[in-house]
Amino acid sequence: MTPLLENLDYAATVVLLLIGLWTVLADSNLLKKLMGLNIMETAVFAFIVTSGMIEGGAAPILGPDAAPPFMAPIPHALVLTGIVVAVSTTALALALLLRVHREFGTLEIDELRKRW
Amino acid sequence: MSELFDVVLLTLLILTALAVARARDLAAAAILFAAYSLMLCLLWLHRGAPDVALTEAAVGAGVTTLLFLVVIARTSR
Amino acid sequence: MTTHWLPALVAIPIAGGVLVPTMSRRWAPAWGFGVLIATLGVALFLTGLLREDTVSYAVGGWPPPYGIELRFDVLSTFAVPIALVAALAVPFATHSNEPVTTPEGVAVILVGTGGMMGFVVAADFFTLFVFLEVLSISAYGMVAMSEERGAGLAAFRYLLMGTVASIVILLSVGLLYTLTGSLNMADVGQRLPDGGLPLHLAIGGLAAGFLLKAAVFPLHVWLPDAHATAPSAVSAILSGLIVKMGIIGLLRTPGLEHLHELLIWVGAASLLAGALFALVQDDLKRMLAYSTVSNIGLVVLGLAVDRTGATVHILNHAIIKASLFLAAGAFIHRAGSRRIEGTGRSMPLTTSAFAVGGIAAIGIPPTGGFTGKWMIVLGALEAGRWGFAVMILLGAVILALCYARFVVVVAFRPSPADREGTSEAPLVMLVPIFVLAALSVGVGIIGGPFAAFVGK
Amino acid sequence: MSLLAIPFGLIGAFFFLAATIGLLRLPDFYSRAHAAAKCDTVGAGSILLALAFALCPGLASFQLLGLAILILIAGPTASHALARAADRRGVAPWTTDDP
Amino acid sequence: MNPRLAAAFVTGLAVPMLAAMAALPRHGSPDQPIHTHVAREYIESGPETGNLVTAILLDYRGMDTFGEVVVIFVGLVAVLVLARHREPALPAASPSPIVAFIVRLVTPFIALFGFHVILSGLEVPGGGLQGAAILGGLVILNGFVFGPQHARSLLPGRLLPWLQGAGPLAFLAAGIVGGIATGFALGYPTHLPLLHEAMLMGVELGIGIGGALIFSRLYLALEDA
Repeated sequence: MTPLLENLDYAATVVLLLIGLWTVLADSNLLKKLMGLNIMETAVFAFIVTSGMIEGGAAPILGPDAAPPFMAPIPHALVLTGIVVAVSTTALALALLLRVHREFGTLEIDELRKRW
Repeated sequence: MSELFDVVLLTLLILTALAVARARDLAAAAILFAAYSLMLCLLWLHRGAPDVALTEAAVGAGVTTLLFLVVIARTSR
Repeated sequence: MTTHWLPALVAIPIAGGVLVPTMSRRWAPAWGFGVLIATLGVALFLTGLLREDTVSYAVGGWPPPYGIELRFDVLSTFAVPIALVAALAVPFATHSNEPVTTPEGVAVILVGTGGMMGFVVAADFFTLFVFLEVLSISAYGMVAMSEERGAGLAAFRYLLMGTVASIVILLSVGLLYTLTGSLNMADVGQRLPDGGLPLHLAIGGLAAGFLLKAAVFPLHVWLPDAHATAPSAVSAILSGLIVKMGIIGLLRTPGLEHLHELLIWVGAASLLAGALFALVQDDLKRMLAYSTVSNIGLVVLGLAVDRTGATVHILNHAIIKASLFLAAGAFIHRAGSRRIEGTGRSMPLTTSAFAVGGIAAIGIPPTGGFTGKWMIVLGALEAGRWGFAVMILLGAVILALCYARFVVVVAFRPSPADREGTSEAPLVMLVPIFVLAALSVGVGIIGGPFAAFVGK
Repeated sequence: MSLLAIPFGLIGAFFFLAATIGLLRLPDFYSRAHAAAKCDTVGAGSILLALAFALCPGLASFQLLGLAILILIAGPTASHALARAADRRGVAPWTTDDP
Repeated sequence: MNPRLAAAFVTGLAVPMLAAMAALPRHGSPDQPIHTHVAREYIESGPETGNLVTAILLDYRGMDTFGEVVVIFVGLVAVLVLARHREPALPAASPSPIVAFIVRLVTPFIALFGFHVILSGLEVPGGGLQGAAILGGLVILNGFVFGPQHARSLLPGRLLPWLQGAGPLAFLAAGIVGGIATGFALGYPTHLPLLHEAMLMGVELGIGIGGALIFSRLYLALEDA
């Protein structure tokens, strides 16, 4: 067991994740919900990058001047893939929102409920 | 125990995320989101992940924000 | 055992999908159908190999756990219904005026199929996540193909909840990686710590994410709108195949036995709630969507008491539900709207196929729906949970009422005066419906040996 | 050479401070944008120059010089575009008649 | 969802999650499993020089990167299905001469930098995707300043359907070539250095060019959906 203070960075990513989740659940604007989703995604990326960190480590770029220890490189590769997935989800969601706006004239949940 | 730099940056990140969550003006929220992404990019550079930082700056803060702005402009006129 | 057809199973539909936008509108459906039939051939070949040994492939020549491993095991036999249903949906959609068979539409279906193939053969958690995203994004796009008012909103809600599920799954994969240092499924299973809160959070997160993707009550709220507004050919793919991916993900989750008690209750709630919601629907496609929620509940319950039965049931239900949605699509196509009373009077072939599908969905022997359901009931009795066995039978009775009601509505209600002279569905619709209806009976007849094969 | 870094760094720091105070204290959009633009160009430019001197000689100092030129181009353009957009939207400038 | 209910739900989630984070191995310490298992193998037996992250993306975990380029491809195609009802995009309001001049001035430099990032990913931070985002952002910038019509004219017209799939297609080609040379799909023939290098470059260029076109078309589709 390590106390939470030692894992402060992990704790911060959980806070970011929950802020994003709160926006997704509670905000009344669909675009804001999408931003909340993006915050959640980046929070998970931050968690994964943090897990691959090593104290006093160097970036995983090998060469004559570089000396171990290196940061674990796999989390970085995973996060790169994750960022791309996130942007393509966001783009599709934005296109869907344009369609919603064309059909109903609003992106506010309360208004949408009335015009459904 | 994390360094002071990390603590300050993480606090700022959380505050910016809260500001995004609370902003009523959509364009302001989008710009705040870009600021949030750039700060995250700084954090990752500090964590020894320059590749991730570059991608976040170009994709997260760049392309995503621009797409958000296009849609905000189109849905508010 | 290794064979190059295993990566080809993923690569063929994706390559086909990437190339469709380069062709003219006329050739897109034929190309899509051809590519999917080729994929079906590969899937059948790999299933045949499986009788001897599990097929494993180290991508790039890096042995697991260092590289990515693909593995064709019993769960991966789901590749056969994936290829079959997707292949039949493409010609079915050529008559609709929705953009399913435009080059872009066919590309979405092909790439989505490739994503599902990657998902069922992935033996690495991150590969599983990536292909889950490929198939999910295709699914959101498929819902949005509908021209119906509100389909955009339904697709957005689906996207929102689906992405929350993906994020939770990614976080759990990250936790597992932090705990074990590995991403390969078998390796993670071996290196898992004995317990502790992070492990429970990881397993719980994976289960929650996959249950959300599988639309289990009360996380099902996105499903009825999405599945009912989508074009019918697409609903067959969504309801028959894509929600099952959540179940396959659950079956791949390590340490699921910690959660059996939760799964059994969630499954039972979903089973009954789905059936009851289905009973009060006046729209055929919404009824079918809620019946999917009910069946998913049955499978989740089955995961806890009899995994073999659950696996058999997702395979059967894929075919049954696809045939039902295609039949519903044929009625709607001929009626010209969602008001389909009496359409079946002039469409005897489609109506009989629909009735056969309904019988299979209820689970009356000798149809395919029976085998899995019976195994799960027996499993529940064996585990001493006879209350759940009763619930399963009760759910079947309620579903029987739903299907009987719609057969009556379609076949015996007088049709509105302005719609005299509707005729039987066109051949490209009829053939897919019949192939699937025949299979939903056929799988039941060969059910015994099939279940023995799955159980091995 | 690296001694030159000290005055430039101080100049940069001073401009950043002044621009931040301006950003917080000035009355309307245009004057605040003006202050922020100073911060971008003179402040960041001087600090980049200071860093270039500190790392001189080497490849990094040339890269930093390039960065300074880029900022010198991009900063004013962005401020100009912002101010113009505000003007088009009808944001009125502050005058001494205002309270 | 009701904001109060949501707040209660989120707070309820916070407790077990924070407790689990506290129970994780301390981040940054070199003896946690993440550093002692697979990653160590990559660092010790991987390439002698260069960017290890790119090596992992293209080689050890090439299948994931293939999935990644397929994800952005299918995102674009799904958006194109949605954007069929197109209204011609409005021309941009006449741009300020200063902004127009500066954008014209920097465009070639940014394009050059984008290609540099794509091709130098094997040695320094960067790679196909980052370069793609820079090039795509450049097209979007031009669209913001001169209007979407102008941005569209920057893209190749007839070749577009082929080039937007360049990422997956390059991967498929590399998969087949590598399969013939090494016996494993997506294997890289280290015994043939020239072919090895050509395959890596080809895949990076495919991701970069395909990705840039996808980002640009996503913008255009949103602009005139």
